[in-house]
Amino acid sequence: MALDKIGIAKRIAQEVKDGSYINLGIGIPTLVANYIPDDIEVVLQSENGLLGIGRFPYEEHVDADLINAGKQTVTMLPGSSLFNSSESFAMIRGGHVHLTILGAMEVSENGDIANWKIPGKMVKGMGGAMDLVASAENIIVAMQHKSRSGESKLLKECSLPITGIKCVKKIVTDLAVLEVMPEGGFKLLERAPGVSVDEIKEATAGKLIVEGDIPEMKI
Amino acid sequence: MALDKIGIAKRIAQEVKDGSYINLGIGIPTLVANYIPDDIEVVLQSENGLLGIGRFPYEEHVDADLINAGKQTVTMLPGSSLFNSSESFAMIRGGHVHLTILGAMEVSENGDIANWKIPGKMVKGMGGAMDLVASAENIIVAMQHKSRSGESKLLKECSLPITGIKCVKKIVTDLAVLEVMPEGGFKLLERAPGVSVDEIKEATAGKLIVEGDIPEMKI
Amino acid sequence: MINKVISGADEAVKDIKDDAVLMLGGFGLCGIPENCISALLKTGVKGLTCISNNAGVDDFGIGLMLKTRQVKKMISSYVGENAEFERQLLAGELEVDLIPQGTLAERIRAGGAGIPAFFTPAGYGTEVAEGKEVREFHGKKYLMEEWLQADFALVKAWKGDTAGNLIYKGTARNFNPMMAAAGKITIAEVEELVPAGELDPNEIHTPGIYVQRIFEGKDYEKRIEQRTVTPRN
Amino acid sequence: MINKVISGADEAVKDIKDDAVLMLGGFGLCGIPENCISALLKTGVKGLTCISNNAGVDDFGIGLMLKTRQVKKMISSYVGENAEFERQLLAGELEVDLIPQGTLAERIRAGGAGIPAFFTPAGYGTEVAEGKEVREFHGKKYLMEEWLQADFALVKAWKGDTAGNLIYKGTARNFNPMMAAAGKITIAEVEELVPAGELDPNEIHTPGIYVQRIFEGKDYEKRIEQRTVTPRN
Repeated sequence: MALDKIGIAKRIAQEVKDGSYINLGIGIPTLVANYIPDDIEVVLQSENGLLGIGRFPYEEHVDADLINAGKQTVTMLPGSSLFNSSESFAMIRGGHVHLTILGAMEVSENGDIANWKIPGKMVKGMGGAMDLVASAENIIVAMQHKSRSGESKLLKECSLPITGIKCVKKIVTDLAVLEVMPEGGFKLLERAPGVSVDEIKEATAGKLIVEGDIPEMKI
Repeated sequence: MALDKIGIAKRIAQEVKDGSYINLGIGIPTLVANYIPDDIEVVLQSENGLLGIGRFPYEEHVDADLINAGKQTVTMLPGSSLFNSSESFAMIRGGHVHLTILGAMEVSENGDIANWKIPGKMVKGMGGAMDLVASAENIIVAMQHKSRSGESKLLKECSLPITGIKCVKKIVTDLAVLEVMPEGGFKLLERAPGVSVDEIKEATAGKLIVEGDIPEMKI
Repeated sequence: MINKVISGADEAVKDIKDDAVLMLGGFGLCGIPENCISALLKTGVKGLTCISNNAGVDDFGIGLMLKTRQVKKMISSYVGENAEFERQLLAGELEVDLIPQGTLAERIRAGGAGIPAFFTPAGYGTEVAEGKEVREFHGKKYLMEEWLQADFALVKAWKGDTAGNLIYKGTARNFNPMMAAAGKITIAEVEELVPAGELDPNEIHTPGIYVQRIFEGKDYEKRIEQRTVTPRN
Repeated sequence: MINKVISGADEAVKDIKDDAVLMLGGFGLCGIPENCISALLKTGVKGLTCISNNAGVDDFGIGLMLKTRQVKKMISSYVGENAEFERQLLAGELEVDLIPQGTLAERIRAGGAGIPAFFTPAGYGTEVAEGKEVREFHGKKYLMEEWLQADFALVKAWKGDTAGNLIYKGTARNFNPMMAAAGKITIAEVEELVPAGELDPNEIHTPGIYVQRIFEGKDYEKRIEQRTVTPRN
């Protein structure tokens, strides 16, 4: 059975390494924070100028001057620090943030990502996404395997304007976990529970690499 | 009579405009601070990370963590601020410091300055001088008109390795106040008390421009 | 004497003329110069180019200046929360220059720091790279990006002193410090204005050298875009 | 769990190997990593490249490491207070790369910020420009300068917490924050180490993300180069 958003978030949470600094995009990536095991300590970075994002505040502690990059009110944790936008992206661009998890409209088999613009629709802007994908050493994409209209989002080449090239390392979808190979191609690592390799093949337009038995995800 | 160092500092103090931010080099320039009129308010910048340099501390207030760019212990004033070296030179490079006063070994008639290196002698380094002369909108040089060996320090071209090109706007020496003209040449503005135009001509190797009566400095 | 303190927002913005280039601090509606925006609505100045990470919402922030058609061009990283913005854009009444957020922050920082250009990897290989110089350093490709400066920078701080020193609060810092340095004239509105000497020099975020005008603002609304809370039990 | 706290300077520097590139914070003798320098004297590591604004004096700071011949190359803006330095330089035993102070600060900042190169006017038309690309922007000439990074950055702060956050004091801040960001491994020695949560997040100068190791230093001498005082009466 295909995973729901929470399932995707739970599976990605397994990728998180103890002691790492992480930037989470809006949507499913934000949910990942809820499923990181208790014995793993990570620090979440928000590109508007905060390291150490805590939970949402209690009603009486809501502070308009303390938001995350999604403009949601948040709290700080012991050890948090505040800084300006230039310092924030210095952190990102300088490779100090170890992992970026973000959503995508399309990913190509060489790791290009498209997630900021649909021709013909109002363009809202790339925000910090282009800086993040051009900079992070490890980028994991969280998305549905197919679009709402049923088309594969894992392509040979992106059809939409891209956000960054050759940057995505891993993809977790409702159907599978895949690694983007340096030489190109989506290497199938795991299947969602009850989803067959054939279903994944059918849903993947780009080159899918299947070697040996493909285990089911453990969530 | 030629001015002494204090006389040069006093004359330069007259150039200081109310409300300006100023960087003072080591030596005579540092003395200028003592002769700024009481009704003129300026803020002194120290490139090691301090705006608003105060006087030297009383013995019991000496703080090893509070020094100026000459490594002397100093104090702060109401309104002072502290920052890192990158921010300090951002201030300088960005043109926020209005006036730089510094010493020189040589100045050329097109405004080049040499003050960091003597071939054959140990080279100690340029410190912040190259950033200051490349950036400040107004640069005044404080120096003796001639070297100890009696040679003019106002030249057609610098003989020593230069610190910056076409940057010096004004020169105050023991003998004269001179403006560096945009088209080249030292325009004589004032004579030291009792010093004749001929004495200044004799002491100036570069092109000296003398127009009309040259008044004596008022100190 | 140096006197940077002015009476209020009206005096602060009165010499901002048509077609001026402005920077406005803030991320979303957090840390925006509310008082100066209100004053600009009153002066009716037109043809403004506004450099700001976002464009406000329909009825707050820069959105208010869009409604009154005072903005000719926005330079931003994300402008998604504003229906009037979308209408004007699609009608060709508004120019928009979209810039990756880190590049925007760094171009503004460069403007204040006297660095005319620098290299960044953001946008390489995308349409953002069109017309820009690409160069490889240490095996990675980078774009050359140039500084941004403004005629006026409008920033909002938490505390300020009469020497122009500023301290921001929380994530309301965001773009404000870099903009303070990149404005030819920088106007700071603060929640609390104190005499010089009352702020700890070691805690100052924006040194006073960057600020030409300062005043204590009034009636801060500090609107929240996404009020997210943790329920008690 | 993230554990950045280590026992002291000896543990901090034990994996610094011969020929490593180091950054050392400080301006003159103000804000230098005294404990780490002492520990390096004990390990006897050799062939070091030291990026530091100055080179200490004969019997303090980096000067101590020059005496023991542990330094192969200095990258600095001013090295004038050190007789042993001069002797080694004139004898050809030491390489020196002299860089304008603002360019040095910005190259280090660029190293931490992932900016491989930028343009600065400092040194244009001088021998510093030799071999460097010159480019004109807005009618003024600039040199292209590249980032500086280090295997280890050794910084000194006033207060630090177990998450690696740092607060500096007075002008002891100087080059320390940029170096903290530009080291592959950054070692912070602090006068007072407190649990995470005790420092105000709004007052932190160096966010903990840049610091890999932290310890509370001992026996700070904080030597003064020019003790200048105002006499009473």
